[in-house]
Amino acid sequence: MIIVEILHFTLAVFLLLNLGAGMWRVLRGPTAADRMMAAQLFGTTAVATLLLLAQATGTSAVRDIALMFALLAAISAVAFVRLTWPEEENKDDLA
Amino acid sequence: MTLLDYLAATLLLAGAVFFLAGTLGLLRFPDVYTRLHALTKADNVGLGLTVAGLAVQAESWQVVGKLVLIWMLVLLAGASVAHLIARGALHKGIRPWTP
Amino acid sequence: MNAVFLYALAGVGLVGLALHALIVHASLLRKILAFNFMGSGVFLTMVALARRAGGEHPDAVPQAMVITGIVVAVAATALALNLMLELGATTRDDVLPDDDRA
Amino acid sequence: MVKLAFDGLVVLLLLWLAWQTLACADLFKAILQFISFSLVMALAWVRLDALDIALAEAAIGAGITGALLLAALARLRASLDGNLSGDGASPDGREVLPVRGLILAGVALATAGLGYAVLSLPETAPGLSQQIEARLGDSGVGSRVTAVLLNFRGYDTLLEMVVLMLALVSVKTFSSTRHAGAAPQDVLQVLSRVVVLPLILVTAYFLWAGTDGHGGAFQAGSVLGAAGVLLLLSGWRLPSPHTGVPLRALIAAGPGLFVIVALVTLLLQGTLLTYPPAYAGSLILLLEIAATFSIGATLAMLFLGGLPGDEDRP
Repeated sequence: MIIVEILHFTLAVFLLLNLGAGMWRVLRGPTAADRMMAAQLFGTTAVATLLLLAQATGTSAVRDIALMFALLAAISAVAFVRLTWPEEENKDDLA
Repeated sequence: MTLLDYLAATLLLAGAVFFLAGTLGLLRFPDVYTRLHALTKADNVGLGLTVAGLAVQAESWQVVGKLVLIWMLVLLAGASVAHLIARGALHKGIRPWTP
Repeated sequence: MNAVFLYALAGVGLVGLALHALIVHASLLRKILAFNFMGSGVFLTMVALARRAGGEHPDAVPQAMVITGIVVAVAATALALNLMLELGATTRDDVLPDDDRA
Repeated sequence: MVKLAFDGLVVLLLLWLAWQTLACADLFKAILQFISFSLVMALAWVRLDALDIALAEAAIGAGITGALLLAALARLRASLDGNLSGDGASPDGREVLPVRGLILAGVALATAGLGYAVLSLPETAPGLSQQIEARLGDSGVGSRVTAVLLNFRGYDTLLEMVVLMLALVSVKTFSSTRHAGAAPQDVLQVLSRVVVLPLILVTAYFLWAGTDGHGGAFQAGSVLGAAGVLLLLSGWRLPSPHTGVPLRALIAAGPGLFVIVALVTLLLQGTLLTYPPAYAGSLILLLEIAATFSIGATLAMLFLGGLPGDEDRP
């Protein structure tokens, strides 16, 4: 393995560890917004990881997957804000 | 390694540091709003530096264009989501942290 | 053991986890999640084993079947969620009426 | 070495996320972990050289399924009014310990058996890759996966389109809610306007890329469906003149064209979906375009079916 490839894979491992650590916020909350935010960060982390993999393995098509994630990054957060945000914070309605 | 490789490696490492900072902020900051602040740093700067580092090594301008497009889409999503969550949180009566 | 079998065994592990959850949980939404994990496990094992073809290109037949499977799984999930919601609107409960665990 | 560490970490994360999703008390938490699981799953597909699957997983697992589940949870909470058994309660009610132990032992035994079966397989197996390489030239496309999906095993895709349509018909039949637009929030409107155009462009890109590279009708259709989901979430609804026959025609276009092609090839060639090599390329492109629109419209409509309605019909 050439040195650039090792660097990219090491960084990808590091980002995955970051993602694992961020799971703590999803598990702990305390508010639903905190959990959603952490999940949003995972999306960005996955994009960065995919871009690193694409460069390390020389597979240009992997960037398309990162592009897909980037395009759809907002969907679950939007669904959360519009629909699922529970009344645990208070009883106000979303509409 | 050439000078460009060193530059790329530096940018990538700096990007990773911002991802770490984002995660640490997410874990350590006291309330929704400050955590949101930490999160957007990872989104904007962390991914930005990663993209910059990869763009230096990119084999063609098309690849650079795609990288920048991906970054800008993530920026757009991140900014909109941060806004929606912050406004929703205020609306729902989650009070900002005061030291 | 190489990465192919690592991923194939992970798929088996997912099927096991999901099977257990499918049996012990009464909540229908959780059963639907378990059903999705079981699908993912099967897909992962299939595609990992397809990688054994070696060379530049993995066996494309399992890959094509998994793509079909992912789309069918999302359609089945949508249908299952809808049935669960209609049941919930009728019985005011999110478990099956004959499930005495809830 | 680093690669193996990456693979190991991906596998650990997958199993841990699945475990947490199925075991944690809160359903919202479970859904978020399910979405995160899909993200990691896409990384696993990339490592297994299954880029077409990674694309589908990214669009469906991280996009549409997540939105579907979140919408369903919102409606479930509203209709049960705090009576959610999955929220908070641990799985067991009256079950006694021996029964749970028996279930655990049975599942562990079954899993161990499956693991043994997987490990007893030979290290290398060509599968059908040689047959694919031999006939790829006649298939009309350069992408192996597209060749299998639309040509060699076209009947799979035909039936899959029918399954999608049946799922939508069933959802429509059972659903008791009506849907009208909601007042969109301004940022959301900007977001959806800015993102939907690239989404549609990317749909076309994946449709085109599927011929020789990675992509195809399923991925393109999923992106189109995701665009529809985003528009529906931001309060947009299809104007009423288009919701009747035009929408139904769009949804039926994919399976319809497939059935027509199947019948014509059956009459002319004597076998189902065997294209003459000279026309294979253009036939596949035509089928893929129709399938993309059908899959996109069906997925968006499936999502609409699960959205909270404004009022319940009697």
